[in-house]
Amino acid sequence: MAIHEQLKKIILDTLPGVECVIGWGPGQDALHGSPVFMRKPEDVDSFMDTPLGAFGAVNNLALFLPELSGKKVGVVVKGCDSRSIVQLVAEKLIKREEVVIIGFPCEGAADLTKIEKALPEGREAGEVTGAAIVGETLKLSLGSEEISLGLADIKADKCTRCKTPGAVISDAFAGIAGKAPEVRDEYADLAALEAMSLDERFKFWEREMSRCIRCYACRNACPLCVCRDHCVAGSRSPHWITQTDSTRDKLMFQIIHATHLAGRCTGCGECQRACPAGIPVLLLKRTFNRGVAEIFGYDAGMDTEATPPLLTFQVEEAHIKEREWQ
Amino acid sequence: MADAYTLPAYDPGQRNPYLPYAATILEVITETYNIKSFRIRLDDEKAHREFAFEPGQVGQLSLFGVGESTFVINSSPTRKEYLQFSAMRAGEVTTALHGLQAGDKIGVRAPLGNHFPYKDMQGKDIIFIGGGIGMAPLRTLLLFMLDNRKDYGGITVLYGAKSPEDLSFMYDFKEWMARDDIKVVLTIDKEAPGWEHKVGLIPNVLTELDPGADNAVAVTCGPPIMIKFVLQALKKLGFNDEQIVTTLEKRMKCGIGICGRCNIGDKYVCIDGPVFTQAQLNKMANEM
Amino acid sequence: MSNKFISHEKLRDWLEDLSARFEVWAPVNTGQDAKGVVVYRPFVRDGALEFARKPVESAKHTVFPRSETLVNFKTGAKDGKPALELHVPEDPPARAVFGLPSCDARGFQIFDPVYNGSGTQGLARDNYYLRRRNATVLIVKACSKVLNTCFCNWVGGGPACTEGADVLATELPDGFILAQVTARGEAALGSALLAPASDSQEKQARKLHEEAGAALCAPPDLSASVSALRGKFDDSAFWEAEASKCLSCGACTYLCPTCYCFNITDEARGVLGARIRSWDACMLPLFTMEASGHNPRTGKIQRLRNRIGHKFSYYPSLHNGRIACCGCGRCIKSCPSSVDIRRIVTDAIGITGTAGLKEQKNG
Amino acid sequence: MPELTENTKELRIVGFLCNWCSYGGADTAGVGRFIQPTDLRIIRLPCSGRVNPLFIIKALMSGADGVLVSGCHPRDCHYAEGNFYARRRLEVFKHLLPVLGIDRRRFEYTWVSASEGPRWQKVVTDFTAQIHALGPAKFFADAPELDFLKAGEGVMQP
Repeated sequence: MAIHEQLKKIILDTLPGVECVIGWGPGQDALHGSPVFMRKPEDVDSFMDTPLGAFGAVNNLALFLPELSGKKVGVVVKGCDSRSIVQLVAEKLIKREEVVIIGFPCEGAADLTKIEKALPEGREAGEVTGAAIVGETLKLSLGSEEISLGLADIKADKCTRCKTPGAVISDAFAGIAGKAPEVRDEYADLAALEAMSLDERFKFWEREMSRCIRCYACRNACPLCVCRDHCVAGSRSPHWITQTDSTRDKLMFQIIHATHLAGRCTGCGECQRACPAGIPVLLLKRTFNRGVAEIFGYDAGMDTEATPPLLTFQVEEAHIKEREWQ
Repeated sequence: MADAYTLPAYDPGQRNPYLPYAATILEVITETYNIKSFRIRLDDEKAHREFAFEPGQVGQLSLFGVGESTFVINSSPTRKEYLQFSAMRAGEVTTALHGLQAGDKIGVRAPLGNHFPYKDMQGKDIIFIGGGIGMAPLRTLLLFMLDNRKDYGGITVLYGAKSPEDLSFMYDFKEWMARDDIKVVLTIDKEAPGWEHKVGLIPNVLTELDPGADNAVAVTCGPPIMIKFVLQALKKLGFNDEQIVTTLEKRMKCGIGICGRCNIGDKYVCIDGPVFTQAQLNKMANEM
Repeated sequence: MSNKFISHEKLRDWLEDLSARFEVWAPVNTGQDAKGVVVYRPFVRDGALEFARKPVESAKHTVFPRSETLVNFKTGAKDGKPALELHVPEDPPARAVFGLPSCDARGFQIFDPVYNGSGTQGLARDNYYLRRRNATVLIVKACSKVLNTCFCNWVGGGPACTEGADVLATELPDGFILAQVTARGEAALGSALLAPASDSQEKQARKLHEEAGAALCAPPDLSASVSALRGKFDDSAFWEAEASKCLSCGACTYLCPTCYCFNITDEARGVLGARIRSWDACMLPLFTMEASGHNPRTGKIQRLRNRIGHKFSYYPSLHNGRIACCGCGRCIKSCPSSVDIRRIVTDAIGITGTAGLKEQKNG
Repeated sequence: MPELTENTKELRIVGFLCNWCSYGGADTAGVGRFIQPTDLRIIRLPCSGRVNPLFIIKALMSGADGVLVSGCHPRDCHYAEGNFYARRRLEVFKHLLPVLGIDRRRFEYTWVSASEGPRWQKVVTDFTAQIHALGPAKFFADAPELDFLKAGEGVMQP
């Protein structure tokens, strides 16, 4: 039985005991999936009923768990999504017993930006009228035109460094979890930025942030941004940022976001995916992820019992060497 | 090539609705521990003399550097030496407002919104039911009616608050209680030493008062929970929804029906309100 | 008056020529590669102009800036007494926007009556908007293709619709044919660099318009949206189903050509300060939050209901039935959760099997 | 006083000092009349654990040329463990600056006790020299609407 059929069966079995099961259904076009809240058995029909199937299971559905806390819900997760749940549980932001986690062996998810970039010059993803996955290629129709793209080329970057193709924790699992691959995150994206001079990096952020429309999709798509309606970005006291359209305030918000996620971010990349202006905001979070990994050897979202490193300390820090002034 | 669509013209001579009048605070009255009243006068004498408003209209007070907040003009259009606003300390602007004193500068954008249908009320008995800071909008209408006393029938004022310390406008009430052409009833929620008036929740006192719905209009303003029970009491007393007038509060910014936050369905509290009859509210979307 | 033509080679010369009289804005690729994000930017000669892909944002901010000063103020004291000075910023420069799609231009027509004081019977008009609106020439570029999120024809528009345009530009293989639509458009077309358009160019343009129009699926009848959404107002199950996946961010409103809500906030340093008007979004929780802590739209369900209700029910009920949506599809295209406004409205009206949506769902 | 001459233009350095140790240390240095550069503006906080890393970046983005945080030595925190948390946060936060295009050396944190007047003098002098060597910092553009706020006292400008 195909994975998505197995998942459907598990979802149907789960439904009676939960408020709803959150999964992926059809989005606005052939390339888009969309979160679907399955409450009745007939709702399950649309689960993964999209041309991209599991490859189009892009949204991190752990996002919706904190707002549903107090209710028992099921959620279908990719490996990376399960890390968000682990982190939420570790920080006691959701209760483990309130979530039924349904995993499956993920082979990667699509990156719509990469798909658009792979199309011929001047063409955009919104022109796609049809799609189908055939073996290792994605076949797209743009009106009468047919285009084939290799799946490996349009997978999200995070998939190329994925350590958790199965779920870190799950209550039910469709199929058999693959063995965790031996991958090391080399932070190639950060290295590319760091190949620039300080001045160039400064200009890079000025240019990128100038496109920000201050919609806060980055924040609202982040499963670990749990302040939600009480975000400091909307506060006038403390007055961290103004309401103006300035690069400074826009970047300041990104720094607030990244700083609040330091030692907590699992690198799911939803912030960057959600950004309508295509700003590489994940880079800032990855900066902290790399730093935290270097100093504390910590990777968020791998252990529900772990304490995030910035919520604890050691009297003698093994990897912090302070500057000598004498 | 016909210009079928006419672009709205820009007239630089038209008054800028976002530019506040500069004004000076003449007097600050401490009403309660968290309510103060501010009497202000526009700095431009001509503008002040020509300033016209109707009872129930609101204004945006500006604290430059902090922001604007909406308050009803609670003085009467018939008494023009100053404009009075009362504010309960709650948010950023009201907290800053409470720090001001006589002589300080303030901005005011007014008048905004609709007003009490005082013409339709002529010849009728009027019952005012106010709770806490909710007395402020009633005050303007009451002062107006007292200055046009012959146009109205019997006037009853029922005002209540949690405790004697929470009652505002006591300088007015002293005066009003001395008059024999209006009936004034004060009430507090719980017994307090030295209190010589009613004790009991406003809806209960109202029921006991039984003002008579015949040819009468009830004007009420107060906290939502009070309004809810006052409406029930009025219904039992025979008031229909056209006979009940209230005034709403919403977060407002522009005050001129543009910025989009004070709508209830297709009605904007800043221009279609803040004064509504209960009959009008019944027809509006359930999003108070 | 005959239509004009400007070749691709001379386009930048002409825009530079225009720059002497206008601050010219145009869609620019601001990203790192050929598929970078396209947004509107002030024209610079060596900028990466792009007309092939639709700008991610609408052109709203060219007339209605994301933030602008309403009043500058100076507080403090003078002669031992508190003092206050107020100052209104000067008129902004005239602008010409080149290359915006028709939907973006039509969006301003949704602003117009509101900012012209329709709510106050003209007593309070928004000078800031009106002066910019009157000083801006919109040179619309007819769409040569439609995206799967485009639905301008549902709400009275079309790929080459001239409503809201001062000039209609159509891109031909070798350049743009420019047709004057309004008297205001004339100011943009008075340049010696422009050649008269030939009959065959005119013919080509008309053909492109027809082809793009034909690419859109047949529009459903939305005339029942006002009453349908009013009827659905208290149907919490309906709104919960539509809003569950919403993230409650402001992407839809900020990308929208017709969302016109704003905030007013003060910024001050010492005695100097500015009162700033900035875009605000009804999808954000603080939009309606009152100082008391009461919020009439506490959850994303009420907020989404207001957004849809405003566009397809409240606004048309106040403005002769005109729907406050221009069908640009950006709210759908850029929604991180794929909330589809078309689907919500058709669901509310009870239209099933809408051609466009069905086709797209099946890919 | 290495590299500092009387003619060097003063730069803007913000110091966040804990109330119990470093502020006392700075005071000790002052009472002892130790010569120090004058670029540092001190903001006193109850504890280095109160230092939100955002204070640092807010200062740097708004025109500061350098930021120095100083608290009690580890194990000496008046609140027992505030500086232990601070150490972790500040150490992690350091990583962000170069990614933004801000020189890492514009921010340092250290520990100075109330009795360490000479150490305070050394820290301030070294850090100020370090910032002078880097020169004035670039900072991100503020909103044009707020330009006039920089115009200085008493000038109303559009």
